[in-house]
Amino acid sequence: MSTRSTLAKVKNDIYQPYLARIVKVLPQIQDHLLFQLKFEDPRMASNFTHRPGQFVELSVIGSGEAPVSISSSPTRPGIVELCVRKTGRVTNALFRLPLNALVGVRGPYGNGFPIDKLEDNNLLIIAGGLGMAPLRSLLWYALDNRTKFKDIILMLGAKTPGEILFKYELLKLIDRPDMKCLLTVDKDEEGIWKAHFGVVTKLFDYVELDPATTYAALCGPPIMYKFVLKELLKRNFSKDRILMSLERKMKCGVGKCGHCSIGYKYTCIDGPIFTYWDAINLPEMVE
Amino acid sequence: MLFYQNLRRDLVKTMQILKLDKKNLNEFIFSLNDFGEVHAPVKKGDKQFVFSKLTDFSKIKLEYTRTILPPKKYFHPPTDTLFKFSQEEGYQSLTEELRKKYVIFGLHPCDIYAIKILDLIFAGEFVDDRYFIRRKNVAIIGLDCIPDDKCFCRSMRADFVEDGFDLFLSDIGNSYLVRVGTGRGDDMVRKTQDLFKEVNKKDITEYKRRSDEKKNLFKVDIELSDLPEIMDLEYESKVWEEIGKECLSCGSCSMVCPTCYCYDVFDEINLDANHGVRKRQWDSCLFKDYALVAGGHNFRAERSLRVKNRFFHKQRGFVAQYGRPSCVGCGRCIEACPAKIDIIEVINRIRGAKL
Amino acid sequence: MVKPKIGIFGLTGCAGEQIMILNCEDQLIDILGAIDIRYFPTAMTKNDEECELDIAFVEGAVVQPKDEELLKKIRQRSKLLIAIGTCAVWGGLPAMRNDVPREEFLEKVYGTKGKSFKSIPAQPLKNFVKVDLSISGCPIEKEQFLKAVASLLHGDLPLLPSYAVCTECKMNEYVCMLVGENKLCLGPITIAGCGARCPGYNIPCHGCRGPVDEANVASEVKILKEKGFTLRDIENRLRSFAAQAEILQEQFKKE
Amino acid sequence: MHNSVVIDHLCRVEGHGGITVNIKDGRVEQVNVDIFEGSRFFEPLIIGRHYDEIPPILSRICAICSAVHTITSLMAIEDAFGVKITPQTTLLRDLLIQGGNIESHALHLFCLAVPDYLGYTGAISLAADQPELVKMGLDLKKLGNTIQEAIGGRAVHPVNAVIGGFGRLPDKEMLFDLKEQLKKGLQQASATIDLMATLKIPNFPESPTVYAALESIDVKFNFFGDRIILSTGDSIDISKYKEVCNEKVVLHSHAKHSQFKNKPFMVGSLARIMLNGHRLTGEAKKAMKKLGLNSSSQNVLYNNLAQAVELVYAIERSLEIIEQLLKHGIKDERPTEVKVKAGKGTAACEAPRGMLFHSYAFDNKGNLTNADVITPTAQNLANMEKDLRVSVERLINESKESLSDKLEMVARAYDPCISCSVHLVELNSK
Ligand SMILES: Cc1cc2nc3c(=O)[nH]c(=O)nc-3n(C[C@H](O)[C@H](O)[C@H](O)COP(=O)(O)OP(=O)(O)OC[C@H]3O[C@@H](n4cnc5c(N)ncnc54)[C@H](O)[C@@H]3O)c2cc1C
Ligand code: SF4
Ligand code: SF4
Ligand code: SF4
Repeated sequence: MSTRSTLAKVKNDIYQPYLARIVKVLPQIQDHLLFQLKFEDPRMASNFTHRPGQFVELSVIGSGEAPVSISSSPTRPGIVELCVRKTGRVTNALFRLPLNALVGVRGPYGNGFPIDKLEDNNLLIIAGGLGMAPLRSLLWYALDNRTKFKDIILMLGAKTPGEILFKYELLKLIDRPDMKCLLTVDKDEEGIWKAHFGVVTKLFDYVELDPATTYAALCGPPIMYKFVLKELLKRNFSKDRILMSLERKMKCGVGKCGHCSIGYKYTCIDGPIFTYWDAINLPEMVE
Repeated sequence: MLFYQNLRRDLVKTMQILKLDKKNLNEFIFSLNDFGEVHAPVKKGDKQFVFSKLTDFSKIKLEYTRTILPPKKYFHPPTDTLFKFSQEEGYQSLTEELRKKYVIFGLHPCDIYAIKILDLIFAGEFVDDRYFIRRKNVAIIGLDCIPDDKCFCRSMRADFVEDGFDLFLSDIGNSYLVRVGTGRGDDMVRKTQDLFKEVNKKDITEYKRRSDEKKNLFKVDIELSDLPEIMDLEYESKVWEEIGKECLSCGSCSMVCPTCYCYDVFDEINLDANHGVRKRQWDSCLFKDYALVAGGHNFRAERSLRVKNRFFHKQRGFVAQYGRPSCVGCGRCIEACPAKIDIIEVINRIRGAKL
Repeated sequence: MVKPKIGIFGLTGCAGEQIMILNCEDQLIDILGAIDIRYFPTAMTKNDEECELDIAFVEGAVVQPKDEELLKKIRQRSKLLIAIGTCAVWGGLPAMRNDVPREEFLEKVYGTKGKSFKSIPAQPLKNFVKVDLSISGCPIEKEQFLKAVASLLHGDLPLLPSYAVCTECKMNEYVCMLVGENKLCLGPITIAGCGARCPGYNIPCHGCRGPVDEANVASEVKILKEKGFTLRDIENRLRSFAAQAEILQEQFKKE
Repeated sequence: MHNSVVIDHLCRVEGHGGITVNIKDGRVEQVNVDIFEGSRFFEPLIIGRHYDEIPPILSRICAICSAVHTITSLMAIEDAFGVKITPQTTLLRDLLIQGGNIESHALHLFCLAVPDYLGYTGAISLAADQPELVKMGLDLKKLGNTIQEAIGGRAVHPVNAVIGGFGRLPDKEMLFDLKEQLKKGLQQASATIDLMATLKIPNFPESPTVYAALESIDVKFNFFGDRIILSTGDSIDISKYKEVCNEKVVLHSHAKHSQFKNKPFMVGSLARIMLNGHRLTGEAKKAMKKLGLNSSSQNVLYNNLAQAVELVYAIERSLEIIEQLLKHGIKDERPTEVKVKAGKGTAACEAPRGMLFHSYAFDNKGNLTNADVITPTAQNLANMEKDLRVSVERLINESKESLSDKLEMVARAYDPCISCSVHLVELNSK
């Protein structure tokens, strides 16, 4: 919990965005860009740290603010990486900005993954679509602290190879001996795809999982949750060992504006990472 | 040990109760101007009331029932400009007007209670300083009241308050009992010390009599203890759909509720396409786009879900979070709803009570 | 920065929107500095009839083939087409009685000579072309227009309220005309943006900005009936400004 | 020499109109002012409506004269039901109308007419060269709007003026504030007179003209009246307004034309100054003299001068009204109750562009059975055609471009409010 609010509290205005410069923009798949940001204030740049699964509130000056997961790992400080999909007002405005433009950043917010609990366990990361954005932070955190974790497995599903976020980075992981990187696509029109085909749940056939020593971390579209959860429960995963990142509309990110509340939890401060147990006990949480 | 006993005695003394003759009230209120701009309930239209800057003593309506907007407007205004911004300078906090001092005279217990609830929300892990700076600069003078047919503060355990005010006035006939709640309240009293008298036995008797009498004036009684469970059990109740048909999503109930705090945040840019301001503005969970996210998915697309959410959050979710409902039973939402959706009736329906 | 090319057009209406634009007296000079007005016949001569436009603001309803022609031409030459005013967004007052054949009106008004005039039922722009943004109001609110222009200059589509007039009415702490005064107020189903102007003057909302997205017209009608208004009065008021709105048409069909 | 001149779209007038001139063998054959603004059929639309819905709907006939449309409509309804209004309401209505006049005249002078005389295509290009001048015009225009907002609740389509009174009354602070602004406005209006005095006004459209206006109800110059007076010497009660505005449908236009005793006539600022100008007092009186307006002016372009005089008048009148209101204090009056009965009512006001008539009939439930609205622009169209014809005859040898520019100037001098003229008139439904 300690990392969460130290930065914002410095100036006593929890809504204060701090200026950060877009130092690099890396094209991902269509309408998704990876932005590398560096805080203008050098102290901020060196002090900023986060927990995988946390997010920031990103301001495009004049257009508004939106929550975005931190895609970089806290093990690689100095630069904050955000992978953003162009979808509405703020994100469109972000895509219009030139390199070196200034944006506002505040955070990190949210609970993030319970790293202390995950350590010394097997880690099963299951991603679909933009879900890889927060999970990438977790993945690299685990890989950079390889000794602290047992087996690390990544399962990722996409429609086509062209729609895999961080594709080249992930393809390189396939050959890594200290983890299992399973990538699957529904179809590949170009016929060059060498990894798996089919929905992400099919990847369960390629792994052996011990539910007692494994944590599953999920992030993806609702439909993915539906099938993956079924698969995990079938394998006797405790509901407490299934961690999922949930999405809700957010305005403040700090538990005040009300938008992300579900029942009596706020997605922004009590989440966005919830155990499956928490999730089913919240009305409306799982569709 | 003795030291603590003495201190305790001092404390009791400072939490004093005094008496103010009604004929001295105006003079007392006038003196409050030294503590901030005095606001009090005045009439608006033929039947309604609002807290507004006091310009004329004859305008104060001490017998008001409830104001259109609750006092939250002083701490969490309908629209609040948070920052000014530009590409070059980023976001700069705007704090000047937070420092203005007010004295609000005449808050009823439910409204004071509601402010205490807002305090919980704006505090917590992330403290909303904008709220609390304003909060510190507003002195609160409570006033007891006579419930009408829409008041159910007693059911919501907000009919009496022990704290949350600087001073609290209770009508005992020709005078008021004045409870001093804070050091600032003490300053206020000491400033016009001559206006105040000691409380005598008779006053106490009269206070107790009136207080008992008030308890019997409530026409509504809701059982709270098992409400959360019942609400969970009735989560799928048809009642929600029925209310969903009536609800206009006009937002009136949320605006007037003393404990509804949701807000939207947006940037407003100037014609130079660079400078501008970031504002927040009251929002309502009853609005269609309240839970609508980019890409078009709406977590509460149906009106019935949104109505349900409002009642759940007030009477169920808040209990889980803070141990009591966030509704204080002020009756404002009942009065404001054009469709006559009545929170008391809804609860009774959920309970299956005959109506 | 290249100034965006703007056209301000009027189809059939009272010119209220164009007048409101000219009413931005304090900002007019700034606006002129930021945009390149190519077409605005109400305010200038020598208008460019052909050039490509970045933004076309179009006022008024389509009530004759000439309007339709002009509108389609505007669409062709403009990147963004913005409907301004209730006539352009909803059809407005002229669309109040589209159920009556135009010939009947023409004859009533011009007698037998009426036949030589062409008239079609009054309709909003969206019935003919794609509309990128709608700013309603009869007339539009100056503030809203200015904010819209500023947003557009910044590259964003403006944010417009999607909630009802009641919300603004309450935020301004006005006395409720419907609940308190039993007046025929359309605030609960009318889109906000005017700051609840009318209730602020103790006048019930006539619905001049058109309905909110999800207007619960049935409930509104029920409330008004309970207050003693006749269906005729209620329907007349609903018809005044946005009779063509689907959500209202549904209601008219019910009765 | 050319055969025809067509001005497709009259610019800097409000609404859509054009001018077609046919010339054959050096002779002017036909001059038409075409109004191609679409018909909105206001009167038939409102048949059957409850009386209290009429003013807000008919206000929408025209944005720029919406205040005076609203007031005239209210007055016609009050006439039908015999509703009496208080002196305070009368004053406030007058003030609202003056706000409309200030706004309308300032807009027309600075954004539309003055650029003509100074050789600009409009206020936009004028602003580039003479920003102070345009700024002054905008300030005056804004003053008019501030009054309309304060009293009417909105600059266009006022909401606050209702049958029997006002929804909300202005408070003292508001009036004090207006007073200060009006004082500044009066100086700017005087400066406007100085400017107008320097303009060279050509006389090509000059020709014998019949003027018509309401006879001021007061000994002083005024925008209200019960009788129509004409420069022919005729005087007619407003209830017989049809004898004056004898409207006929013409094929080239969606607006009807008015003629009195088979002659076109002119209404508006110039007509008012010609017929009632001797009642002016104060600065306005001086302004009239300074601009050389006298009862024999027959040049429609002088209408712009008359507007400038009225700009001064409107500000002076507003100040006078505010003084009176402040003197007596604002009384907390509620609108007079209406007792509905079957009947007819007619009212007239001087709108910025001239006489405006609203006439209604109601059944005993207060539902409208008949409506007739005659706007000043409609009354002026025939006269405008006459002036255009005269101008073409005199300018026939000029280049096509210069001719059409000058014809536009004539049309604009009338300050036509085209959308106003094309709502329709006269309807007898049984
Ligand atoms: C915890 C969390 C992490 C996220 N991480 C990422 C990420 O890494 N990359 C990414 O591209 N997107 C992410 N999103 C989604 C992202 O927030 C929305 O796509 C974004 O808010 C859209 O903003 P907009 O202004 O472009 O769209 P608009 O539709 O114009 O939205 C307007 C406003 O509504 C709110 N809003 C709209 N959609 C959402 C949403 N889905 N979630 C929360 N608030 C919303 C925001 O305040 C936004 O500014 C995340 C959302 C959450 C809740
Ligand atoms: S929910 Fe209704 S009764 Fe309860 S506090 Fe809010 S407004 Fe008052
Ligand atoms: S007056 Fe009309 S707009 Fe205002 S709250 Fe009441 S119903 Fe809504
Ligand atoms: S209150 Fe209603 S009628 Fe009045 S301006 Fe607003 S939307 Fe129009």
